[in-house]
Amino acid sequence: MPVLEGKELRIVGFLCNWCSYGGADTAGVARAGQPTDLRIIRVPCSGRIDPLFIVKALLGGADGVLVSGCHPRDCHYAAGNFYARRRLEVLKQFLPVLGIDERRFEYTWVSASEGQRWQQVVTVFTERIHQLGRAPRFDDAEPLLKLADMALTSLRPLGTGQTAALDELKDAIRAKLPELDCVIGWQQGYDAAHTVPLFIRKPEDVDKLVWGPFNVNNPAVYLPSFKGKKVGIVVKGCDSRSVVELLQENLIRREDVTIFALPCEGTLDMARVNEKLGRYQRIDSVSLDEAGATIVADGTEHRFCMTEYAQGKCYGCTTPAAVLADTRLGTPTPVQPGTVVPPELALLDSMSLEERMAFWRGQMERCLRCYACRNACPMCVCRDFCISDSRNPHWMSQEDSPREKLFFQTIHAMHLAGRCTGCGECQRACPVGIPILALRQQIARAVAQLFDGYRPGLDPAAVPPLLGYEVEEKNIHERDWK
Amino acid sequence: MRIGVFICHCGSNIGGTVDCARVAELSRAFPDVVYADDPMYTCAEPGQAAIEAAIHEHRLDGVVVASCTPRMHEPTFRRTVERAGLNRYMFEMANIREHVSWIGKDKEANTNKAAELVLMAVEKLRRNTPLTPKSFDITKKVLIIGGGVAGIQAALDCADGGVPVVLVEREATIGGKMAKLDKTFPTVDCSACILGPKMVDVAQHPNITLYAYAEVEDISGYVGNFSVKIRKKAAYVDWSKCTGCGACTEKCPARKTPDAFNELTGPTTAINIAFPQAIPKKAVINAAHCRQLSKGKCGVCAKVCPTGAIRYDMEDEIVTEEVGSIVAATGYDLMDWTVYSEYGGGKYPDVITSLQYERLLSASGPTGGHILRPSDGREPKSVVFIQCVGSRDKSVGRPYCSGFCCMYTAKQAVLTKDHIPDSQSWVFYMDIRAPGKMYDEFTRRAVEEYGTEYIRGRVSAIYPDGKGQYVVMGVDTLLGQPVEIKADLVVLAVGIEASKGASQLAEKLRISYDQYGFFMESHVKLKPVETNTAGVFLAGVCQGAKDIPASVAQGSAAAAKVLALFARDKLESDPQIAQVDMRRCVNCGKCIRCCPFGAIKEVEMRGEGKAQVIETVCQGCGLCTATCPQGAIQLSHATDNQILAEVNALCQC
Amino acid sequence: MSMIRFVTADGLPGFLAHLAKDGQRVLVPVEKPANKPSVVFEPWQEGKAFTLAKATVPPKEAVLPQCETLFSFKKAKDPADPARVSLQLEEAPPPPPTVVFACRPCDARGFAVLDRPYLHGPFADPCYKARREALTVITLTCASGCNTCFCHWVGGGPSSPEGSDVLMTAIEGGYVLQAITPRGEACLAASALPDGAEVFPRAEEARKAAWQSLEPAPDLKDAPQRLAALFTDTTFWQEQTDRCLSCGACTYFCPTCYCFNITDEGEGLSEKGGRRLRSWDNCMSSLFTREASGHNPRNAKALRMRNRVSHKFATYPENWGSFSCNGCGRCISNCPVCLDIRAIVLAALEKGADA
Amino acid sequence: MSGTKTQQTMLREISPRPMPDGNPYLPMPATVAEVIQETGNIKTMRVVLDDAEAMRQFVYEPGQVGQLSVFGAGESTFVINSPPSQKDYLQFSVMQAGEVTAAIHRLSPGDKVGVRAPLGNYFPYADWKGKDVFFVGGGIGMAPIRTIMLHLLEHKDDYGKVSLLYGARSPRDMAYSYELDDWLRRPDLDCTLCIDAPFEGWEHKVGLIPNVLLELAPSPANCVAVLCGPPIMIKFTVQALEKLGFAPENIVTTLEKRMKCGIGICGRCNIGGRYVCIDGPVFTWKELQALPPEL
Repeated sequence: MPVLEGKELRIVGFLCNWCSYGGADTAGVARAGQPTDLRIIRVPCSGRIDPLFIVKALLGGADGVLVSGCHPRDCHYAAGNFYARRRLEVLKQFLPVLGIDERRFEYTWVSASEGQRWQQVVTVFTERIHQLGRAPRFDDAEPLLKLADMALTSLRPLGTGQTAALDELKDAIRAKLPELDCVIGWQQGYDAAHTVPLFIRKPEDVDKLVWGPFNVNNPAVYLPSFKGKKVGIVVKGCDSRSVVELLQENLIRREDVTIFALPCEGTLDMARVNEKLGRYQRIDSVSLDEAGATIVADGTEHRFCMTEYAQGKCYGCTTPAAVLADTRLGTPTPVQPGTVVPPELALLDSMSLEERMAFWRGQMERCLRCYACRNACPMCVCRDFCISDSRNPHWMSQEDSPREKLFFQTIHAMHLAGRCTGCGECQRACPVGIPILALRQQIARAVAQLFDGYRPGLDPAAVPPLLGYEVEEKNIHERDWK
Repeated sequence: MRIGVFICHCGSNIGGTVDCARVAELSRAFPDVVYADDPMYTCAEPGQAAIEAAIHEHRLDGVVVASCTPRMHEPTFRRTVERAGLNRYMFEMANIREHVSWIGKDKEANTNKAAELVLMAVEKLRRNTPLTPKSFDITKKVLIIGGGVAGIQAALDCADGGVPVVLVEREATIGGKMAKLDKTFPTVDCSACILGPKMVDVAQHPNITLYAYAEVEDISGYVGNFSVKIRKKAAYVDWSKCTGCGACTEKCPARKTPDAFNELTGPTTAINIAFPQAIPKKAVINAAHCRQLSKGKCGVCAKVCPTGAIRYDMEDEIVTEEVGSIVAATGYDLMDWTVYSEYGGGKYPDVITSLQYERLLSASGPTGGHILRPSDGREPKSVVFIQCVGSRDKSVGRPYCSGFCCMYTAKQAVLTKDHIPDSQSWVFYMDIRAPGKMYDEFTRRAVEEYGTEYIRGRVSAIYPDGKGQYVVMGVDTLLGQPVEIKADLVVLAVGIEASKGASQLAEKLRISYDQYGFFMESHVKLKPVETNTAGVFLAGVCQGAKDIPASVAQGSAAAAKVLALFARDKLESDPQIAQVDMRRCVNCGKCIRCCPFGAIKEVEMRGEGKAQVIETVCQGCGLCTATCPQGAIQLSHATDNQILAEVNALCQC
Repeated sequence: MSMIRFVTADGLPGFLAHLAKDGQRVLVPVEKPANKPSVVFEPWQEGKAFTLAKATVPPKEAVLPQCETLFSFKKAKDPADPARVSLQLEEAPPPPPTVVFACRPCDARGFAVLDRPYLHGPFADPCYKARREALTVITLTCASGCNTCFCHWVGGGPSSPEGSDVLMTAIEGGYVLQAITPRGEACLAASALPDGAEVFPRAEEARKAAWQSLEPAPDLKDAPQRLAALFTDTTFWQEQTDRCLSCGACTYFCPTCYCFNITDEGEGLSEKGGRRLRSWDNCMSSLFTREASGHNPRNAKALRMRNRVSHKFATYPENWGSFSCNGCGRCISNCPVCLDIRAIVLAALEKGADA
Repeated sequence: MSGTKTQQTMLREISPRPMPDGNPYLPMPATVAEVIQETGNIKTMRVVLDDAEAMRQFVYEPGQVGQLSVFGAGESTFVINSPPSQKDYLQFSVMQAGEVTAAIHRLSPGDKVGVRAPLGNYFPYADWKGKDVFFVGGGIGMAPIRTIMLHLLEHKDDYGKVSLLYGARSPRDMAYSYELDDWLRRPDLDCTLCIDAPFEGWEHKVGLIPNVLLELAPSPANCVAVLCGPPIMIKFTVQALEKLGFAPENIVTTLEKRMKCGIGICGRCNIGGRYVCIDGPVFTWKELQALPPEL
């Protein structure tokens, strides 16, 4: 039903049954007058609230969303609100990257006896939403396309891995191969300027293994499908973080996986490489030196310096060496301390909320919903049961609207909260170059900020932040409702 | 579906500010609604009868009532639709009273809002499925944690009701704090005389299994079927042989062992029986102070024990008990009052706690019932009592009232005069809280008959005057004058806090606790004994400050709850629980990891691991549903599709 | 000889403006700036920048949109008896006349591949038919091949006219436009472009040069039989699909993939009504054939790849006499793991030859 | 191989195929007339087309299917299991499995639905004239058997002996239970019922369909076997029939695949180059043997 024009705005509330819904009842019994905008959805516990309900509401036309649960420690279910607090806070920090004003979403705690507090919360929040006015609608945004600045300085020298101990690695794989179903690595693709994943099953396959800046694919994506089998995997530093994360989530077993690692000196941004190569019929030669690659295509020479043409993620990479490995050959180059804001995230940071919404509106138009982003993601473990194409639950329609497409990216990003290792395969896989990695990076940044610099994929034994809680959260603070 | 909608006027409660007829009219346009009406009082008998009639007449298979809060009448209307042959879960409510008519004055806005709430309820109901509770057997045995007076009462009442009881007590004897008291207010009768027989009853009751000197290690399961691991701590004495004769304690050379039972007011021996009336009356060796156990040489007790009960190689033992219900009665401890540096912070030997004072008053205490100063063994002539030490004091994080200190302070003042007729007592107080039966009269007696001086005000400093007395400086806020008293002894009414380890136990029990560690009852007023975990009940101070009569009452109340639970042969589980779509589950284990109740387990299905909900354990919080990325685990009656339908009813721009 | 016109490079916007008059939708390739730029077809408007580069996304959407409303439904309740509901179905409005401008010969041949099942099967698809009948295809011939395309393996070529109404060939100074069909003739005739018969030989030369630049093509005529013979060789299919991620990039970027899904959205009671949607579907997804019971005849990616490759190179030819792959190479260039359908077909041929 | 000319399609021609307004996607509005709860998870819907004229004109052949729409939930394919002589309604029996079937199960009489029918081919009963026909129905597979069986019994003179073996997991899983007495009594039908495991009060056969079939041992001479049921039952029943000497061309069955368009385009119900929605659902075992093994 439409809102009462000129009188009300659309405000959706999610209240836990035991405390806040009771608090709202108490306010009612006390005839504590409140603005009429709010519509309350009763849920058993604030822990029941999937943050995606809130995004769904906000993208669907809600001007504000208010969540309220039991005070920390008072949860009817002992700990539901502790989990909710973390998830909702991550969401709050995520919304702005979509171009949604985070003030339009709030969560708080109201007990069943706090009728007065409830009245205060509703009144203050409704006033706030009226001050913000009707929320800008995603569908109405004027598409805006902007390019990220790729001129970046790396935290370590980037190279092409010329001195990597590839031959020793091959020997090691040959030696281990009899015990393994297969070893995943890289081989040359349809031409010398492209590599593709390699599945070594026979000793002669080992010779196909290549190492170098063309090895962009993250082989960890295949590991869960080998569950229960003995499998080897050759990893770059970033790939190893995905392996660690899969171990942490019990999707693979440590004893089943043999990890071979060489230190990574960076990989090429094949999007920009292909763009520069342009349309060509054949590769004449590819030669690598320490600083980069020289590709001759149809007689024309192209030079790709690693400092200039590396993948965006490589500049800020702090794990050139595998985090976890069984066979580790060579020494990685040292990493300078510091951080590099990833290029697309930096671009979004520089924009206003309106521009961000317009940006995504413009970007998502060309999405074909091929789900290469999802299927290339090593952490997308739902595989054939993604909620993007199910009717039960029916989170998404098959419509091709940019809003629906952005909502899928939000699902992906939220599901990756505290799990995304930033391997960037989602964005690399996107055939139409939508900079979706930025959404995951924003989530990762929020998670790191909130949970003591937590970075996924470093410790197989770590408790993922959104599957745990602290009774007293160091970095999450209750808001004032004065 | 064929849905009927009933918009209740609730007299003028709703009808006054909501156009109910209009809401009913709007409802008729909602999907699957085939009937809508606006009765005056839906919950009244004619209103309910009208619902039943409409179900029959219009072949309804779902009903929405828009009226007061579902927290009030949801069970009522569920029964109504059930009487008419519907499944009771094919029913939803829209709260248009507390959330609409009572809080908004604008009739147009209210009417519109009410209609939207009805639409949301309709959209949710359309996705409801009939649910049937499952029944399961129960183990009719109860675990009572804590052998203080509340636990004892609960144990005896349960046992008398024919229920086998497992009573677990952390200390070597039951009795709890009450066993340490000399007399009890307001009757000033002997604590041991009234508690002692109850303790003996516990020991002798055929239905009670007592594990003293034991702690609860782990609890799994659910109402009706808990499995409890109990750690029997090593006493180094084989209790099956120990007769409690006391020969060992007489000969034990380690005579400077701190005496916890006497609140450290005097030393005891390393092998010890807490007090003469201890139940069980068995010796325990304090390993830290036993020369044999700490240094490896002594062995005197083993030599003197006539039954050969001493076992230096004893280790903790874990026993498992299967029970159907649990009563937590873990009581309290005194807060650490040494944070009050103005009271000496524990440096002054004659500034003691009220519980220590009880031991000095007690005939079984270290002084044989004579009030003697700890420092020099002199009889004190001037005694100052300070109340609210660590109660109602935000500066030390104790904003709550400890409840019974006013009364025992009056009692102790009275007893002081009885023991030392030429003594004078002063009481510094904030307010006198004496609301119980005969309580106010008792405090008056302390003042009027025993000459106790009550001074309203706080003490700002205590310091020794160097001549064996203490200067107590305070302000009489009624007179607005500073007060200075020379005291021989200062007794602090130290505030209480939840007993040590209460929060850890709460987590084992999967019950909530407040920030001070007191266990949360299900409802402050209406469910003061229940917790939010079915089958777990509370008794005594573990739930909040209360005195002996209240603790006993709650012990009996908890027992009544247990007996009521066990009056049935089978229990029904709430069917509003999570369910796993096995086809969608990829066994990532996230639900198992975060379920607060351990209600999800991994099972094997056709060679693949899958999550499975243990129906009787699931409490229906839905945390798993919000956690499962592929939506494979859905909480019945709050499924993703139901909440999405409610969101979509509102947000379809 | 067919109608020939000439347009200068500068004259293209004018020509587009002519095409776009009377509300005709003119889809032109537009470059989307990004680190990985892509070229998509979008409606042209005055002043809109366009490119003549080969599009990343084929113009299939002109006839088979990503998602379209097959019909909408509205339910109305009788206020007197809310149990009485009336139902109204509304077909989608007729599509606007459309020109696809500067697609490539492989794209145009895609329309021909789609036409067969959509127009010539036992049932003609009315939505497709309406769009197709309102479509004019102006195709830019290719000057060369590229690393991933192979149109000449599968019966096409850099200047194949199949599916096109007008062929457009770049020569120095402009473009030669050659009408292929009566619709193309009408289109050119209505334009004010000058005759190009004089420069047509230069276009023919350019086309010939393009043909000559291509590597020799392998003979695929045995592919249908070889693939059919390999149907039960699951090891072969497993090896070929090891690295496949089961995403839909290959199918959604394919100008000839035409599978779709049908879903309903909305209840039909609101103002907006409910809609029955037809949206692209992806045979590489496990969901595509998974039945409600959970049974799935193609439950492994190898089986799905077998179906996709067989459809293009065996069963479509069996039903329609022509490969349904046009060799545009988009499935290769857009695949996140560069899975190469050429290599699969060649391997099948090779394997069959061994046997 | 290039060329715009379409080669002669090998797809089988189907008739009759009346389509409203020529748009094969547009369902005919219809109303649920009756809902019969057959078993715990099977309901039968009797549906009447809203356009009385269309209802009167509606013709179909036994074995043809229809797409039943619940607007908002989607549509799903079911065989029309009332015999073609039944002109008052179309009958569909629906086992609840997915979202659409769940929505169908929520329907009550009076609810609006949509019907796209008839679709697909039908039983080649003209070829069976003068022959014995042995029907085997397993579980919900009884639905297509019901329509062709009732149709044959209406024209009994054209056929030899008509037999039915109907099996289900238990008596509770047996649809059309209200008709079974009649079927058992009919002189023109030799009806055998069986369930998988013993059940209190069950007076008929106990055992799996293939075993009961071997026990009954119908003669393959001049006999056509028609079987419908779950894939696993089909597999073993065909083995049993082959053991009894039935030739592949005399074994007729129906296939089920996930379908969407129902008109041979959307691409998911194919087995090799055949589409179950237009080339099926009825196939002889011989035809199936010629197709790639992808069931």
